[in-house]
Amino acid sequence: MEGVNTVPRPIDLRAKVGRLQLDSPFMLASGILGNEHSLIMRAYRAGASAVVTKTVFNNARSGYTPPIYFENEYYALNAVGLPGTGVEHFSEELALVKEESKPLIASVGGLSPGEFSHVAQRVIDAGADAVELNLSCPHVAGTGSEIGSKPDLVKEVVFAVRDALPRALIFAKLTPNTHDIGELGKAAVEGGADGLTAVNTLRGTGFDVTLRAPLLSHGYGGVSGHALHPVALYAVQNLRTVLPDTPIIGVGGVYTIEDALEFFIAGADAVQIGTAIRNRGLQIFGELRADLTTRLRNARASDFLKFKEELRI
Amino acid sequence: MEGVNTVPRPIDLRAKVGRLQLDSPFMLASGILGNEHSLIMRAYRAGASAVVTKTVFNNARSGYTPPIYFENEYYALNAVGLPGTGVEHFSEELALVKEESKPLIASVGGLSPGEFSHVAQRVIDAGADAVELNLSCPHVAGTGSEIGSKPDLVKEVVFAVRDALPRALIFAKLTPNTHDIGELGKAAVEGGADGLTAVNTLRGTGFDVTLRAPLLSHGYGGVSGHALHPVALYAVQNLRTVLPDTPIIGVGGVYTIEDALEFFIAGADAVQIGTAIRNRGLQIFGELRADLTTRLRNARASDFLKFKEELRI
Amino acid sequence: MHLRSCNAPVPKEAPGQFVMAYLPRVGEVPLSVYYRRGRILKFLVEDYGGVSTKVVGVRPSSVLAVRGPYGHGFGLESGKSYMLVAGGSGAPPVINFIRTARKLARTRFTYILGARTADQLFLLKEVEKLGAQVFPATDDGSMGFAGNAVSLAESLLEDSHYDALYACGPESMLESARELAEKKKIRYEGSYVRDVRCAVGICGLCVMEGRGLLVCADGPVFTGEVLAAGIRK
Amino acid sequence: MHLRSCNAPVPKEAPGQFVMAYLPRVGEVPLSVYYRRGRILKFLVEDYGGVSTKVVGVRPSSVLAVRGPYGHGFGLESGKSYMLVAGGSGAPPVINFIRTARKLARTRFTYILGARTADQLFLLKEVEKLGAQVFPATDDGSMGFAGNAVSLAESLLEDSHYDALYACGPESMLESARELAEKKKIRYEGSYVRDVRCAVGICGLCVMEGRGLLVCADGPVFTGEVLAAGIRK
Ligand SMILES: Cc1cc2nc3c(=O)[nH]c(=O)nc-3n(C[C@H](O)[C@H](O)[C@H](O)COP(=O)(O)OP(=O)(O)OC[C@H]3O[C@@H](n4cnc5c(N)ncnc54)[C@H](O)[C@@H]3O)c2cc1C
Ligand SMILES: Cc1cc2nc3c(=O)[nH]c(=O)nc-3n(C[C@H](O)[C@H](O)[C@H](O)COP(=O)(O)OP(=O)(O)OC[C@H]3O[C@@H](n4cnc5c(N)ncnc54)[C@H](O)[C@@H]3O)c2cc1C
Ligand SMILES: Cc1cc2nc3c(=O)[nH]c(=O)nc-3n(C[C@H](O)[C@H](O)[C@H](O)COP(=O)(O)O)c2cc1C
Ligand SMILES: Cc1cc2nc3c(=O)[nH]c(=O)nc-3n(C[C@H](O)[C@H](O)[C@H](O)COP(=O)(O)O)c2cc1C
Ligand code: FES
Ligand code: FES
Repeated sequence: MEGVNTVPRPIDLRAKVGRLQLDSPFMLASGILGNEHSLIMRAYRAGASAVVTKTVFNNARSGYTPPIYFENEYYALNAVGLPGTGVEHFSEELALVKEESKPLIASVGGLSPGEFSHVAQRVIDAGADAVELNLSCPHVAGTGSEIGSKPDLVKEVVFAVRDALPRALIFAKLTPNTHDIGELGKAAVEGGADGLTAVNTLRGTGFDVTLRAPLLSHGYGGVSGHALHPVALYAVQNLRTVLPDTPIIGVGGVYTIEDALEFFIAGADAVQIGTAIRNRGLQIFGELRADLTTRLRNARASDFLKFKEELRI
Repeated sequence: MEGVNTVPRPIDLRAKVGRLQLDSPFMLASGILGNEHSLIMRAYRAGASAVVTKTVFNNARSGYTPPIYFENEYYALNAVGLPGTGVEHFSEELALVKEESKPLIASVGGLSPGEFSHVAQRVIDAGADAVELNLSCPHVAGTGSEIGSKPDLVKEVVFAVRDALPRALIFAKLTPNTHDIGELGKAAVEGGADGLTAVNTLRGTGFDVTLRAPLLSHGYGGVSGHALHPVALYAVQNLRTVLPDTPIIGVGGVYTIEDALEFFIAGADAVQIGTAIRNRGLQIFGELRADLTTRLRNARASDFLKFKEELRI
Repeated sequence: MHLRSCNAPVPKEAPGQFVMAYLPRVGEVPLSVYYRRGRILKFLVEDYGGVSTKVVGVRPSSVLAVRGPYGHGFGLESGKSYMLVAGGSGAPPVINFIRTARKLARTRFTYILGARTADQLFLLKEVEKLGAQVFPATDDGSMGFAGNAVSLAESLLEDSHYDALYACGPESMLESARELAEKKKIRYEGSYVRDVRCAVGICGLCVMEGRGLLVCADGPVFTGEVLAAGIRK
Repeated sequence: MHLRSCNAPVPKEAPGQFVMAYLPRVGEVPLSVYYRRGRILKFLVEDYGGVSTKVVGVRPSSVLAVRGPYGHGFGLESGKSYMLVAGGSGAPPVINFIRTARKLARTRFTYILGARTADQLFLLKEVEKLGAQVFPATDDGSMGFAGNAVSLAESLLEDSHYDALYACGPESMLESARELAEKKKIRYEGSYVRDVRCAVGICGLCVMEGRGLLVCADGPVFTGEVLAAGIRK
């Protein structure tokens, strides 16, 4: 009855990425503020349903010196160089994260399968609820996409981590710098991954024409933001086709609820937000939750999981 | 002497891509209006220094039905599907192009090395000054990047064309959908290519959220325009590093003189313009010529070739 | 021949411009805007057997996406008399032209709609209501003038002066309309159809062969001079 | 300590905000704007031995790129009296603050510059000319107050009332300044230094540990309350 006060139907935003239970499909992407416990807690409080930490290695790494970041209206370019204090210290940070109800996912790096599995073990011991293997950073030698662009190495690394942690929740984060991301996804699943994160940044560069100098100290870096969006959507669409039942997290250029819905249409179970944090702040999480609620309400849906299934094409 | 009328120094915009002589470094990219003789002539008259035709196959192809093109402020997505009337008819079109002083480059497609070399022979016979082998279209099965992402196949195709046309000018157009474009470039050069064109579009997709439908009838397509720019720059930078002396044409997201200068800094000898034609029309060629002239004048340079060498880092 | 409407915040078009209408899982077709009011757009769609058939068959509840408007429409000046010739699915832009132009002072319209037979004539009353003089023409003589629309135009031009001849319909009709206008030394504009795919002047597939002109970006409406000059314009 | 200028259309900053200055083939450093007039920006750069050394060494003809301004500057209200404490390379934002704030009515400044020895004191005259009361402090007593800048601030606060204590300098100095302001129950703002790399609040490297605050995006100037509350703010 119009005009009569009606209690709006409760809307359930909960999402599921395999065994990972989320209070909404909006997670914080790796490398974005996830390097210290108080920042991680800030992201949770802003509404992120899960936090993926900065990628951690066994040893401390200093990363690259500035300039490490460039942005224009079309994309961001970064080459931070995976700085960090090493897994020993980082495990203490993880232990300081006091947020019982939301998953903490540690991004794990390594220069070898052994390092990946060792670091993964340490972060799980320190309380991480899952690991995301960074098989996709495009600008650090000997790791990331240098490993992650080869299906056999992907499988080997995932297998090593699975072997060390038979019951842990393992995600493999894939690179778009490949001709066939489906092959990389299949290799990860064969190695024992529970799910996939697609994608990390695309290799890219740029120059300051007046200075006649690269925009990044490293010479090149990774492209994220709007420019990455169509590429990431293709990756998820392709992975969903070749792996109909594998949990998939979409990441790349999510700024608005439409961007996120495109990922759900393509087949993602949840999305991560990175570069948009720069433009819209951490409050983007609250805004996306509100926007998704509105969308569900308008579609007369009460439950994100069902809504998402109906979006799929 | 200030105040006294001085004749501005003549500025020489001529560029060279190996044996290819150009009256400026600004060429028309393949697939952009290059499918018919009167359009090709229109591009020349607008100031393009060379035209690369639409990719031609041996047989007629109908391409995909609309929607084949989508654009937003960050990128364009296309999946035209390489329509064409086949090389027999297209050779007649080439013969109708009356422009003696500017190079006509035929983009050649094929489903096999044999088709590539056959089509290349036909278009050279019909008067093309060079061929550009499309080893990089990301959305047609059995050709383009399906061949072009594998170094051994790249080498085999280029070799077949070189074998059939020992003296022809051969460019190989490469895909950015790879982990190692340097390997692809090296394979093309080993096969006998005179130069490289980098890059074709990146695989990508997108969805209309209201319609719950892909933006392109083919389901996915190629990303061009601004979003491709940093990726194309990386490709040229990387190719220039591994192939210091190979002629390279940069293509991807050139809209302004700055975009072009970035390519020259990265190591390109000339650039092609595609998507920007949609936004700035064919008059972009005249504008870029004027802007480059101004840059040379401001830098007290009289000659593009020297200016470009000094830009390199 | 059906009437379809859809909601879309498409910027206002000039009569003769077109949009691309996308029916998911079916395809996208170029359509002239026949009528617009705010966010409501109406099209007249002829069933050609392909995507158009499906578009014709959409239920009012279906969702279509519309992008555009694209291209250039008919030239419009007040105080002129226009001879307008439409054939088949060429009617929509011409009717839209009359609807816009009739608000201008001292502007006169004669509208000729040609078809094979009387069954295929439509919306004559509606156009009359817009203030145009309306003449049907049928090949079989089942209604109005017996013969093609351009022949009728020619005989009307014998009797009185018109400033311009505008046409939309099959290319053979456009050709004879153009020749007629040239003979009579009056302005000619015609709306042409080609294989429009990108609609934004980038793919080249809608070229007016040999003329260096694009239907989607330079047209679909071309003047006689532009057609004659081609890329030399 | 050198003075550098460069041309750049950087939007106007508030005193305390910073820019990233990029010297090609050397690196990029965060620098507080010390002076601006139109497109001319001036910085005071201390030679720390790394990138800053190279920045200090640039010739006036060198080209630098500047992006920004970033972050949040010092709070500014008219009619207040400010106790400003600078140490080392902390002077630039404080001087820029005085330059802006002196245009406000009934606003008073006391400026304390601390250093190890008299040689390291600079620009005192310039700040005096801006209308501030200037007090140098040296650890070795070679000029002005013998002792650290915050001790001098404390003794000045005994004598007269100030509405706020603003500080920029080494973190140990900031800590004691904050404690002093708390004790005196006056407003505190301090400009903090961390490992600023992206400068836009995305990489997390400039975190104020345990507080969930970013120097580049939430600072570099923080109030006493924000520092105390951290992410609970
Ligand atoms: C600018 C513009 C505006 C248009 N406005 C309208 C409009 O308002 N109403 C309307 O009904 N139609 C309009 N059309 C035509 C319409 O867009 C399609 O061309 C038509 O609907 C055929 O589409 P289809 O997919 O059903 O046919 P198809 O499956 O493409 O073909 C069906 C049959 O028609 C023939 N055919 C199709 N297209 C062409 C062509 N371009 N030239 C020659 N033969 C062709 C085919 O050869 C085939 O025999 C317009 C076209 C253009 C370019
Ligand atoms: C917001 C902001 C504004 C600034 N404004 C100015 C300014 O106006 N003028 C100015 O001279 N400097 C300023 N700085 C400091 C400056 O940017 C650099 O930190 C300093 O120049 C050191 O750079 P470097 O590369 O020479 O030193 P590095 O090579 O990085 O290091 C040299 C030595 O200094 C130490 N060091 C460097 N940075 C830090 C740090 N952040 N914390 C602790 N120790 C460190 C190193 O450990 C090393 O021993 C500012 C910093 C920030 C964050
Ligand atoms: C500054 C920055 C740092 C990043 N660091 C990491 C990292 O440490 N590990 C990782 O797996 N991905 C890292 N990424 C990639 C992001 O997690 C994400 O995959 C990518 O940015 C695409 O998402 P977006 O377009 O939403 O930013 C980083 C991205 C940026 C912009
Ligand atoms: C509509 C369209 C059609 C294209 N067709 C072809 C083609 O037939 N052959 C080819 O090699 N590249 C084709 N391309 C790729 C372009 O030549 C170019 O490599 C790419 O668009 C990147 O350049 P841009 O960013 O300047 O558009 C096409 C691109 C577009 C947008
Ligand atoms: S339809 Fe593509 S250029 Fe006209
Ligand atoms: S420097 Fe990157 S978040 Fe502050």
